[in-house]
Amino acid sequence: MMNTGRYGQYGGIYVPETLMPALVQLEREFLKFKTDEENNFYYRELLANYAGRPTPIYYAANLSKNWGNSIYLKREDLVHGGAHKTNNAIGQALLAKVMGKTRIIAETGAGQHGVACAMAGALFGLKTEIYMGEIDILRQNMNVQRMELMGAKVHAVKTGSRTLKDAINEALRDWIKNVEHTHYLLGTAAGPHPFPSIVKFFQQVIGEEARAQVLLKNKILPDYVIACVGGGSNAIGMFSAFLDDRQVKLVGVEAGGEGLDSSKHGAVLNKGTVGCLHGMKSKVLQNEDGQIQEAHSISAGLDYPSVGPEHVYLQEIGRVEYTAITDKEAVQTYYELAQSEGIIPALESSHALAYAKHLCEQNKNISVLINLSGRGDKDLAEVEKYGQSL
Amino acid sequence: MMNTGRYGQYGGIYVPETLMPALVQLEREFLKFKTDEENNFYYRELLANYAGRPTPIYYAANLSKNWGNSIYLKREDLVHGGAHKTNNAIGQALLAKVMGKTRIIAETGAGQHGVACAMAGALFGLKTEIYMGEIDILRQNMNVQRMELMGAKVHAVKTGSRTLKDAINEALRDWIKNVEHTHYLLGTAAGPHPFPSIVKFFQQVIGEEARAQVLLKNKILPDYVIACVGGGSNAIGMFSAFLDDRQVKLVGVEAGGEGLDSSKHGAVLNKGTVGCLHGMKSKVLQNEDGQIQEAHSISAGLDYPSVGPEHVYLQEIGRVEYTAITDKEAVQTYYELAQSEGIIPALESSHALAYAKHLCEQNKNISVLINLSGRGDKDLAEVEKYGQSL
Amino acid sequence: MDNRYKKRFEQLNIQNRKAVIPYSMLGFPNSQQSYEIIRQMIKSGVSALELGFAFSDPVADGPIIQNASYKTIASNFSVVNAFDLIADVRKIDEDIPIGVLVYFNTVLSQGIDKFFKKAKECGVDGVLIADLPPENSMEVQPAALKHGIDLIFLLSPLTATNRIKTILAHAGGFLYLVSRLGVTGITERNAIDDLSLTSLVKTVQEQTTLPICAGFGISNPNDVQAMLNIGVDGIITGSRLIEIVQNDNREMLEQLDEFFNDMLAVCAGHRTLPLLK
Amino acid sequence: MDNRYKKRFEQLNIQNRKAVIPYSMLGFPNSQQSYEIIRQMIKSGVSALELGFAFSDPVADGPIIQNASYKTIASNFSVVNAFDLIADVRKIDEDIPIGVLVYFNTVLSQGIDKFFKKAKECGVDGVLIADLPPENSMEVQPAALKHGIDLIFLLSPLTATNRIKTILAHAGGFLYLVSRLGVTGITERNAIDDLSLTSLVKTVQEQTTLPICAGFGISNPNDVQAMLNIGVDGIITGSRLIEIVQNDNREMLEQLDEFFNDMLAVCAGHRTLPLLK
Ligand SMILES: Cc1ncc(COP(=O)(O)O)c(C=O)c1O
Ligand SMILES: Cc1ncc(COP(=O)(O)O)c(C=O)c1O
Repeated sequence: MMNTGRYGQYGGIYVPETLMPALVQLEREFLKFKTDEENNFYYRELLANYAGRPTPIYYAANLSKNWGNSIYLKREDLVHGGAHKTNNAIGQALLAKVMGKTRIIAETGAGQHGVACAMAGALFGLKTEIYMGEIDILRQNMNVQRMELMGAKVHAVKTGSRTLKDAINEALRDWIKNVEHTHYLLGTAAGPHPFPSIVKFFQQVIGEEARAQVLLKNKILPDYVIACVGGGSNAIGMFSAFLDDRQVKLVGVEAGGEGLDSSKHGAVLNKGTVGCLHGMKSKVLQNEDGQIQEAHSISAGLDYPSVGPEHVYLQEIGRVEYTAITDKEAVQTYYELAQSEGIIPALESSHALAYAKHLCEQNKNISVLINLSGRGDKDLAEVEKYGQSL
Repeated sequence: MMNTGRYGQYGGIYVPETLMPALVQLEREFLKFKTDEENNFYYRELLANYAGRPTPIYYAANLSKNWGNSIYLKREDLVHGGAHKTNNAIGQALLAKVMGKTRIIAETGAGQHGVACAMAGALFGLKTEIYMGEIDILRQNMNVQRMELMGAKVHAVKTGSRTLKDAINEALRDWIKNVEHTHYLLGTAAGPHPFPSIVKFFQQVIGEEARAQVLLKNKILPDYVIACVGGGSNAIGMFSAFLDDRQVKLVGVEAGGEGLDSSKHGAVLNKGTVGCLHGMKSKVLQNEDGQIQEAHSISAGLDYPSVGPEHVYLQEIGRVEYTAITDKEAVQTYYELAQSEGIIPALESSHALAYAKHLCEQNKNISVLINLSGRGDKDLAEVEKYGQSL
Repeated sequence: MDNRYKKRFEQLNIQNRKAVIPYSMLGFPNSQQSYEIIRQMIKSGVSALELGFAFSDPVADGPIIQNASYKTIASNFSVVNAFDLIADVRKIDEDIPIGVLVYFNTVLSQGIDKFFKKAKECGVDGVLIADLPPENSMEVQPAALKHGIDLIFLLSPLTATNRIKTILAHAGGFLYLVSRLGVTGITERNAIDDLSLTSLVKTVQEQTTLPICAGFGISNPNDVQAMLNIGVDGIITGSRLIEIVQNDNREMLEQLDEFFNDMLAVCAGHRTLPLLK
Repeated sequence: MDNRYKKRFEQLNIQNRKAVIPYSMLGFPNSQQSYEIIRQMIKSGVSALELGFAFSDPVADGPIIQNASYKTIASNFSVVNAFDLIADVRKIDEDIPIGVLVYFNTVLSQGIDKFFKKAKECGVDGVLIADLPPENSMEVQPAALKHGIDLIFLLSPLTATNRIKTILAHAGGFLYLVSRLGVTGITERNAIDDLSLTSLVKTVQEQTTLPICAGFGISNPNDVQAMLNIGVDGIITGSRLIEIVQNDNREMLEQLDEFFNDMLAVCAGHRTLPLLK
């Protein structure tokens, strides 16, 4: 391999031998792809005309007024499919095609990545199979229907916590078996090298666009840039463009679930410890014996007991602050954005919004750029159920 | 009034006296609005950063291959809210605000216009109430949830056919009662003057963008431009830019329901006769006594027994051809686009797609631009139900 | 033959009485009863008749008349039946002014000229097309003139001063004052709104000799009194009547008689009611 | 003390026998039975032991071992318990090579040095970390060396020729040949795949004297024979064993004995089975 894929001590490759050749190939082909003009042109063209990029940044006048500070939303909710996941799915599906693979598999939590893969699979004529936890299938049923409609096969994962973590396990097992003709289209900036680099590469467009747009609009960078962190793909895609802008404070928002003092949350960067899961060294939620613990979040996309390795590094060097928002706060902010701006945010994104609200309560005259990573139509039933349980 | 709002003999104003002053005011304010730079700038800015315009045109490579001709899709499915309806809702809500109205009401069929109004109502701080047929509430329930989430009140209309036609009746009745502070935000290019002109004005952006985009891409205009026709707003928005391009064939596609020979369809331009409904002279589905007949379509947005008056005129002068597609063909094409391109079209838009397919079966080397007026997530349940009933 | 409206309003004027014009839907609840109801009106001594054609999409009407419309259409009572019924009614009373209330699509679907011709033949004096504003009245004016039928127009509380002239230029028979915002139906009246109507009525009366009759939401003697107080020449009442018919008990005709008599009493000045708040 | 793997494979070589290495999960189905199962292995005369630590996310394992892992963890059988059990097993037999199979997070969570130290103390000879490729073995190499424990590595049918060298540079004990694509478990073997393994085995044998044992999907004497035919020095069998344990009837130990004896018979050359298609 060209590269060990490390962010500080985090990242790397920790997989059974059978997968090594595939990861070696993937790194090689990805490095070629990155500088291949034709493929990059095709990718950019698909982002524009298929996925609907660039997405705008929207100055949320009502929210700004209510919160007493300037709020900008990067509108990834407008991407085809309804979330940023499409950026990565199209990119990797193209890469898979270039590598001569005929089948893609993927894990999905909220179903957004599954939908994005089903789309990309249809677009590129790749057989598509999606692993999804049984619990997530229940709470994001509409997305299951969408995947199936587009010809993808959805496997209900009944092992472990029956959520995203176990869907990744099953996808890895499938890959181990079918590695020759199958590309594992990982949906977040996690997993073994080179996945974190690949996903970051395909999501960087978020930050690149947003930085240029905000400068064009305001001549000055925002004080804060905020994104939610599940595996960390939308956050790294957004943050990457601002890492060198030292004056811009970057905040990643994790799933606080029922509170960081409870056992029900997904706040890996806040409460996890260093470990190894899903092929990478990173932080994980685990007990003393290294058994991985179930994460919890009302938003399926943040319900993951590990996190992309670069985030652990960015936390360690102090460049990004990671914080958490509870289910309850996220749901409240979901309603608040819908009713004040007519935009229904994904529950995942609602975490980032809710933290911005806190920030606005404590600050004056700040400008905040929030990555609205997806739309929240998929969450209607879940939010209603949550409301009833209160 | 400045204008009688006629397209040939069609259009005009046919409303009870109580509404006349509101229509006079609306025409006056609309004419002012059209040339008001500040308001237009604000509108364009919202279209860009709130609604996500311009929407791309996408060359559907797989569909083109399968159908043996060049297929371009204008991607109104990517507009915030999921359909072209948002273009008009934002525009009229701004107009309502300018007129000092504090409340908007609207009819909705597929729920897309209701969602767009709920969004616009939230955005502009206008009290929003939506009339929706009881049957449509059942078949487009997700959209009802979205409207309510954004703070709109949804009234179930239980009169008549309990679909779009009756929702318009109820909205008109509400308007008659509350006309002083309420703007009736009509969702399609129908109704009394000046609504057809207003809705056309706000939807023209579709055709303007598409024409420029297709020229930029191909240097040459498409042979065909196709749009579905419910009330006719997405079609007129698309067609308007091409009316003077005599070489471009324009085709509007109506709801063929269970077939034009059955009594269950919504093909007003094909099977209707001249009449007067909802404040306009147009074609309508009616019996010998002028009683309006129920329309039928699997797609709630095309389930309307009249049509915008300009379409009747364009049909009469032979500039646009109007044809129809059955429920079955529409559902088939819904699946076909989802599986071949990873794009789930609205059932409404699927009618336009299905006709393009017919056209491709009979032609070689043609290029076809289809208005993909909305996304089809809202139709998942309906399509599944239809499949089970086969 | 003299204009029946003109004659009737002159008579009323001489008698110092105001007009009571009940509205009934032709063919509701069925052909026979509809005839009996209208006959009862005449028997009770109402001043003129307002007879409605059922239409599938009556946007100016509230639930009561909507419902009557749907039922009438569902019973297959046709436009031809409606005209036949009017002809039968005309036979009962040669002098009573008969107005019909239609939506424009009913007229269009018959053919405009044919509709007015037929109306005339059946003894109709005036036609009010609920959704035809005076701006478009040239579409029916020739036929109306040709067949000697008055076009009756609506005036609403919102009608701007400059539109009154347009309306008066086309109006015949009487002016139908929509007495409040909203559709037909039974709702409590609002004294403030009624007050603001007074100036409208005055403005109109300065410009025309046509009588003004108020309708929409007039369903009891108090409403009638309120309207008389603002200076109109008569009232039109519809939804309450249909409500009585709908209840459809044995004494329906007696109840109607009583209802008409109450209204007539106020309009004859026999009873003066205090204005309700 | 001499390297037990080396000694044992030399003995087997002299006896012209191949190794039978059963895999068992420590603590499954419970601490006591787990001990008895392992004691039975030794009694039945297996060549070496492969003992697994339960892990919550065993991505290299199929449903049978996954399930055993979940149950073991759910029973609160801890890493400390596992080491204690190994120490007890070592007391039964001083000579049998004991390997442990872990996922890297188990090692990390204990602390790498502490894990290897503890392993040594309990009598472990080799450690196979299922998700630690040789590229990252420097993370554990110092601790392994320090405590005199062999690192056992996987070879897969897809391992490219150029990676074999990397693997051999770090490997000790024996080489664990993953005999087919996929996770652990019981599936019918594919003769074509087995054939293609032959050349891999040859290539590796040219570069090392380390014995090669094949695992994954070896669950009956036929599978064993197929593996012996391609030239390996022994076999590892796991899922079938756990299946027998899971059925948990009275004669479980006898069944296991029979199972081991069948495998041992093939490996002793007492029975030669035809290759199945
Ligand atoms: C809308 C949305 N936002 C955020 C996430 C979290 O993933 P990540 O942290 O990789 O962006 C998801 C995952 O499904 C998602 O659907
Ligand atoms: C997606 C979509 N397309 C088309 C229509 C039909 O309306 P119109 O003919 O006004 O474009 C609707 C109406 O709801 C719609 O939602």
